[in-house]
Amino acid sequence: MTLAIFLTLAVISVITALLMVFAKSPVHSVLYLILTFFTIAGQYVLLNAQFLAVVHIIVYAGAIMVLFLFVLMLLNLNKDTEPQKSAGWKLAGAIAAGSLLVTMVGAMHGSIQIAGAEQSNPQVGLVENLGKVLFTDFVVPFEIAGILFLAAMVGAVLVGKKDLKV
Amino acid sequence: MSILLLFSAGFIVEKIILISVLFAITLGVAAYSTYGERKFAAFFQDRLGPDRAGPWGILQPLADGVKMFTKEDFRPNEAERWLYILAPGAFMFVACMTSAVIPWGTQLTVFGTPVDLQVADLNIGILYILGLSSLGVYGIMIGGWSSNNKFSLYGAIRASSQMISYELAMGLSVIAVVMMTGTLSLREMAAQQTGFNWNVWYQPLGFLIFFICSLAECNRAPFDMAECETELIGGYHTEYSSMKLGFFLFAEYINMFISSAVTATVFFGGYNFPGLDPNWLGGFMGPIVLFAKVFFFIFVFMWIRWTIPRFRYDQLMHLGWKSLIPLAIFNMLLTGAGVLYFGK
Amino acid sequence: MSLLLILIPLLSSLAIFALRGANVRYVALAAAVANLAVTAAAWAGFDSSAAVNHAFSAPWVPQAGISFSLSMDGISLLLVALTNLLAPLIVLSSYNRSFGQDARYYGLVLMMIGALNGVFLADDGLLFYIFYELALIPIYFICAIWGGDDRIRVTLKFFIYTFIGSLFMLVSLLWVYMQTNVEGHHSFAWTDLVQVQLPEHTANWVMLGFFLAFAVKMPVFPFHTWQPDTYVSAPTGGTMLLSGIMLKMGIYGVIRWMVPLAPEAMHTLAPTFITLAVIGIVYASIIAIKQSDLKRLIAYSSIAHVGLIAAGVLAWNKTGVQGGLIQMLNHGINVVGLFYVVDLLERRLGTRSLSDMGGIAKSAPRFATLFMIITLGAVAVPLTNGFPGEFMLLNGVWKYNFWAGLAAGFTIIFGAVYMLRAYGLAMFGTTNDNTERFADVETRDWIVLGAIAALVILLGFFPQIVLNLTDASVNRILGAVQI
Amino acid sequence: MLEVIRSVPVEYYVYLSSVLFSIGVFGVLTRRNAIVVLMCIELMLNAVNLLLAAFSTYLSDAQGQIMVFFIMVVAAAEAAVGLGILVMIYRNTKSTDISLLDKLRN
Amino acid sequence: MQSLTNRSRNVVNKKMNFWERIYLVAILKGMWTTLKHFVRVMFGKSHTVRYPEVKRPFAPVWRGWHVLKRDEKGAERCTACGLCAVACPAEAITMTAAEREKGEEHLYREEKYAAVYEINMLRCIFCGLCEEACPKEAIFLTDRIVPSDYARQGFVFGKDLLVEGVEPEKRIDVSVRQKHIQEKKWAAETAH
Amino acid sequence: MKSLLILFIGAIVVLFAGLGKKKGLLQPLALIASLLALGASVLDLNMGDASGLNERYADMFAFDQYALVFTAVTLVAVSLLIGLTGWGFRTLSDTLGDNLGLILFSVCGALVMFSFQNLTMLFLGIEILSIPLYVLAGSRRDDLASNEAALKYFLMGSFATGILLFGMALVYGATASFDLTRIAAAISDGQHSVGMLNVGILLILIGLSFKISAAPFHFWAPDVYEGSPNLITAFMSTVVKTAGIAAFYRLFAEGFIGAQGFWSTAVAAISAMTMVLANTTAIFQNNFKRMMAYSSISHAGYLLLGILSIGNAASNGAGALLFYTLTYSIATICAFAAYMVVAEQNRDGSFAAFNGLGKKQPLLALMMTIAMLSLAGIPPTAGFFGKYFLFTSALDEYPWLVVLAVINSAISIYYYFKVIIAMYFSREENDYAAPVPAGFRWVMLTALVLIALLTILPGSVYALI
Repeated sequence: MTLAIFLTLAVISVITALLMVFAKSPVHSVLYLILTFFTIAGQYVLLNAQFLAVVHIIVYAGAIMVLFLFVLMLLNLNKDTEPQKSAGWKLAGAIAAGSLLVTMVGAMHGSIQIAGAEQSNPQVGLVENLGKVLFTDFVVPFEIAGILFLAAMVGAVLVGKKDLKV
Repeated sequence: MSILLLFSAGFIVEKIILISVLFAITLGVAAYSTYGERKFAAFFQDRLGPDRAGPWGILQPLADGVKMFTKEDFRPNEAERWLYILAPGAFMFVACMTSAVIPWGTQLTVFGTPVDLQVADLNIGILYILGLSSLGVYGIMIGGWSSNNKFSLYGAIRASSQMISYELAMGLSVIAVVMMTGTLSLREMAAQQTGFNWNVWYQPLGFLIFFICSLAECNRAPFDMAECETELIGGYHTEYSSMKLGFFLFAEYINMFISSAVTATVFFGGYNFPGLDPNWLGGFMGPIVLFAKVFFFIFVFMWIRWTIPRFRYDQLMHLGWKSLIPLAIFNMLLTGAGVLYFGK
Repeated sequence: MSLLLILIPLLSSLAIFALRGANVRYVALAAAVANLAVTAAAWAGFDSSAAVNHAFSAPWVPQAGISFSLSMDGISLLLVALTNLLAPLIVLSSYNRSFGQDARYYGLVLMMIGALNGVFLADDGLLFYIFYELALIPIYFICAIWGGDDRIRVTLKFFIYTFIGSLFMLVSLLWVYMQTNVEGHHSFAWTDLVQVQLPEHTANWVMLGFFLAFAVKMPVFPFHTWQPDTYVSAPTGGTMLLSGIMLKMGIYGVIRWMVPLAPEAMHTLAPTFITLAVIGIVYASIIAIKQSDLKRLIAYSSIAHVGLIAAGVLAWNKTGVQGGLIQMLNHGINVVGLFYVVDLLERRLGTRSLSDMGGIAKSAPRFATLFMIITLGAVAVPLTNGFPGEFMLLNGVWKYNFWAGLAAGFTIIFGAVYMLRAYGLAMFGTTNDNTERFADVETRDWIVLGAIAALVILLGFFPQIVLNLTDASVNRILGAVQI
Repeated sequence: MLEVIRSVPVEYYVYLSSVLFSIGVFGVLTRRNAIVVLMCIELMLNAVNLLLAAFSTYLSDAQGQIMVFFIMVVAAAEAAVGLGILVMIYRNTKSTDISLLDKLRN
Repeated sequence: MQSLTNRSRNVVNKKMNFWERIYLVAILKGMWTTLKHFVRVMFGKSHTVRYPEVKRPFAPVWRGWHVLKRDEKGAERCTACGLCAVACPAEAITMTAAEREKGEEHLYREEKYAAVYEINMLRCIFCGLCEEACPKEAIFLTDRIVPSDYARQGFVFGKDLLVEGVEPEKRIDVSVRQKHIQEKKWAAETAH
Repeated sequence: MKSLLILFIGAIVVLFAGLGKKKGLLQPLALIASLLALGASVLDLNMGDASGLNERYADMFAFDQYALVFTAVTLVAVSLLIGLTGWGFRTLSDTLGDNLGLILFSVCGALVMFSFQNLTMLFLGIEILSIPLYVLAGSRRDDLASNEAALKYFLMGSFATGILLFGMALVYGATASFDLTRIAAAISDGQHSVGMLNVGILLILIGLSFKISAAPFHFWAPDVYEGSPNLITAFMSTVVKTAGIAAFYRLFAEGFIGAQGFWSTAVAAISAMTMVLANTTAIFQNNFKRMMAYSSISHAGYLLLGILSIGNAASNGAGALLFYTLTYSIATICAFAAYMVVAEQNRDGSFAAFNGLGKKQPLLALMMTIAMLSLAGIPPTAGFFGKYFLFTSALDEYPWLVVLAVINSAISIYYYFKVIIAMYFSREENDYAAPVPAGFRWVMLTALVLIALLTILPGSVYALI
């Protein structure tokens, strides 16, 4: 059962990811990517990481991709103005990515094992558990992420500002 | 708990029935909200409102529905075909999904078996709602964009930026409640507010922010920028007609219903009311109380709509970013201090 | 004392850069003379029996075993003396020319002198390397700013040749350094480096690295291609520095660093090196004969002479090394004199071409005499300073290998041929318009040329002054290195 | 409970992530529209997230999921800045084709 | 300047204090206002009239659809003098005069009559000047509403729509307003 | 940690001062923040845990000696750069506060990268460093080249982040932790999936190579460096590189030391490729900034030699990196400072812009000369010691690589000397000499003094670690 759900989701996510890459219109790409994100959220649920799944939806589907759509729509970029890269270039890209995949999988194949597989704490993905870890062990990175956000915010505002002078 | 473990036949049947009932109720409430809206609008304006279809016009929603179905289904030539069709469906779907985690009551005893009046007790229920409400943007954006009409696009962009902006303040105000109650599950939240021990007494500011944000999230007046007729004709659904338009309108009322339910559950004790045990009447007392609250909030939504003039767009954004979000953060700090001090 | 020799020129060069006045040339001269005085004092206080004199040592990067240590033995003193003897002459000889911004020129010259002193005094491998490279920068600027035609290309070629060469030296030096072990640390001290026993294979590479650096500097055939061009295009002061002192850095490096650090490779590589040196002698001499440009001729003669010195030193026997040392001093003196003469001729006649000269001896007899003396010194006529050096060198090479000695002997013959030919063409024969009006030497020329001529004769009569000075040191260094 | 989850071998998650990651890389290499490139990068980050979540569950260790949150944080910040840059460029060129910007090369 | 009504307010640009700036009080006041209306309607005090079935009485001064009156015998009073057309500020009235033939005395009171009399209801501003200008008391404005139409042509009302019927039951009563006007006049005169 | 806090607070103060239109205060404020942070880190040097604030924070940070010295080095560079902002940012008057604030934020990221003990921190540090820089690279908003630089930098940076993260995820899967010590322990235990670990390390290596622009992942650097505003280019080629390489070293020395047999070959190959590619390409550049970009890439190649010294107890690779980054930073800043003035005189970015500078502005030319000599590593400039320390640190294990590095430094002379040749030996093209702003004078003077000090006492810095 679980395996079947996993495989279904996996197949859908790979297909939609490919469609995302190959879609001519950027808006379609965005929508395919959102579908991919939903399947990934499904995988999180399968992994009993519900909190993660919901946050994933909120952040990626709910915020980031909306931003993408926004920009696409504001700039009205859907016209197929994107000049396609040459076939050779595409082939090169495919070979590069393919060889990356083959190398990675080949190098890992057969040696994938998880060190702590004997421990079993199915509650690990629940929000209480995550909260404890986040606010004890990982509180420093949590604070540091604040700097990151502040910087990104200032940066985004700075970039987005229209020039006041002239 | 993982969803996977729960697959048992009885469980599934129970849930399917519950979902169907809930779905029916949702649609019914939404339908009659349209009626209510028109009726209340009339009352606020010293009018009577629709009163021809049936006694007091009670069949008006049916008539509207029939009209929607029978009108010409028009699709602009330059529209993106599939997205144009997809958008209202997506909007509607997201709106309907949200009701899954709201605890409508404690338990109902039907034929001797207790039935939870909640489709899924996710322990992150409130996040689920926030997540889904953030997805509502897509229907609007896709619809507005795929119509290939600049007014639709403006409407869509306005609506979605408004929703995104207010979602932040909304989330922050909810977090304050979460800090206080110590749970993300709506069920637990409702269970905690027995009697008159409602969260709103502890979180008046949080409630205010939440409520304003839910107005904005539902694209309701005074934040109905998206369909600001004087500027944008009909907003993102300018080009829609027939039942596709109906879906959009309908989904907005569903959203209003759900956000009323969430407001009632999070801040106003859910199915609790002092003196009224939710288990009375075989468990029906809970839903009755909750629905009473929900209807009250729906009324308030309409009341506000017919009282307060529409904001200008920049005012809306200023309110969201410069007032509500700082206020929500302040509220969070306040709550944190309170939790620390009282050790609740 | 050692530190002073470096600091005086370096600091005064900084002062000159800062002063920027028109009269910096006097400051420069004063600094050079002061340095000469310090050298004299050092010589006076020199104790040839001691291993090192006037040692100065301060830790620099103790963690990496680098120290700022200077010391002086006979060989160092000889070269320091050469440097500081020539320094005032070079400064003085530059008075004849305006450099636009004098401060820069004299500052660079003094900087160069400081660096050269550092090279000869350094007792630490890395310090040696640093001074070795530091010497390159001022001479690069001197040549590239005030040089003749095509100076940028020529000087860049010169710079890159020498720099790449010295980088190889650095690698070799590092290699040896990595083998040292003094209380858990590596060390750059000469005494520590010398003690390293390298396997023969490695030693070959190490020596090759050193050799590349020094061969470019000397220069030895076939690494000499930069040299004639650079000499010709450089201003006289620069040429003097290059030929008079900088060449000696290479030979000094061979004696002090290359052979002691990788003696194991001498068996394998020395024959090759000596062969190259000898080929260079013959090759350069033959070309020199054909030259009509006086400066270029001297440049080629310099290659020939240095080839001989290199061959002698590489033979690594006492006669050879001693001969090399004395010849370094003498060649420095002679070649500076010759270049001064060339400069004087060029200044007066506007040309360096031998075909445009002739009959100067008639109009300027005193000049002709001084030129004669210096030429004879360069030709190594007995009783001039060139003779003992060349003799000992030939002797050394001869001891090492008969045929090499024979081939090297050509230097003297060829040298006599081209030098005398040049002298004859310039000084005798028929006068032309230019040379008829050739005025005789002025006071400043008198001082410079006179001093050089005096040295030529003095050292020709008393080579023992030098030989005594270096004798103990050469013994020590030969003893320390077992081949 | 855990047995149910673990009926999917962890290798599958690794392979799935690798495939998604490679698709993202492919997109970055071949597409010219900057927005699509940015989306491909987001896909890569999501492959990472999936991998981390899978490891986290199989290791019974919450760190992996915490890391996912940080990645999300960064993805959001990057998206904001990146899209800001795109809008800025669009103001100047009216295009987001990255190869249009290759004027510097010459 | 003395204000005409007691509802006017002077604009005060004073800086709002904190409570005013958060608007909550003002909003609640507004809500209270609307709620009052709501409650009033809930308890039956709606102003709505179920129109076709129930009609709201007009004000006595209401001026609507013109009528061309007949005299007691049923003859048209209009003599096509054209004073109404001259008086009309909107120039909505046109007419064509004709001479009365023998045997038409019961139709037209004077020898001259309007063969064509048209009022363009789209131009008419219902000012009532025609009424005042008429020397024959032939034209009056009544309390009837001009019906709507789909075409512009339909708003040019000819005699078929203007002249009242002959039968007594088809006569149009204009007495209400006339009486009101008369009373006003008397009141004004007595005041003097 | 103190430095981090000071910088963060300083950044916020500067932001608010910028909002308050206190333009005159901005540069001094930023400078004060940077100098205070520098002071704090220097005071804590050699104190170990004595100051209390400097040890580990929940196993996330370790402000140990290593972190502190690199902090100090970076802050020296940052202070110098801020000294240049007065004139360098003069066209950005309305966003000056934001830009300075972003620079300080970015430095916060660098500090995190020096001190991380956990891959999470490394990742966050990299992002805090990079995100402000994406913006700063495009801070000349109406200039297309600047825009392009921002976009390219952003895309490549995020791409690299993705690769890096995939690597981190695999390492996590193999070792069950993000903590460096626990990763190291897991690797030495041998109880891990070798395949996953190796792929992970390789991907991290690639990601970091992107960040420090090592070949073959350097292709973005020239465009970005050329397009960015001069000051930001200087920042990128100094602070970013320092942070990248320091983090690189810490990660591989403390986390992946057990797998050295696997990655050292890869690092060596990358190093060799970087040096050769960058130097040979740099020769053909006619534009100064492009040349500096390639030179910066080549320096990344040299710096990787320091990584290769990991595990060799006899060599002090960290000290070598420290010294090298310091001298390299100072020289680069000097070069850019001089170039900024020159670019003002002569809009042409090619070497011809320097023609006749030696006559026109001797001091500027002298600074440039010293900077170029130092970059080329010509003795006795401080740059020589940097190269020397680095090369010796790797000589034991990789003699062939050191020889290659030496050959490459020889090649590099060619292009560094192009500048010197233009300055001293070419005729000036216009006689307009822009006055050197006061801030530049001070910065150059300070840099000169620092170079001199480093030349005289290289050991003082080298031995700090």
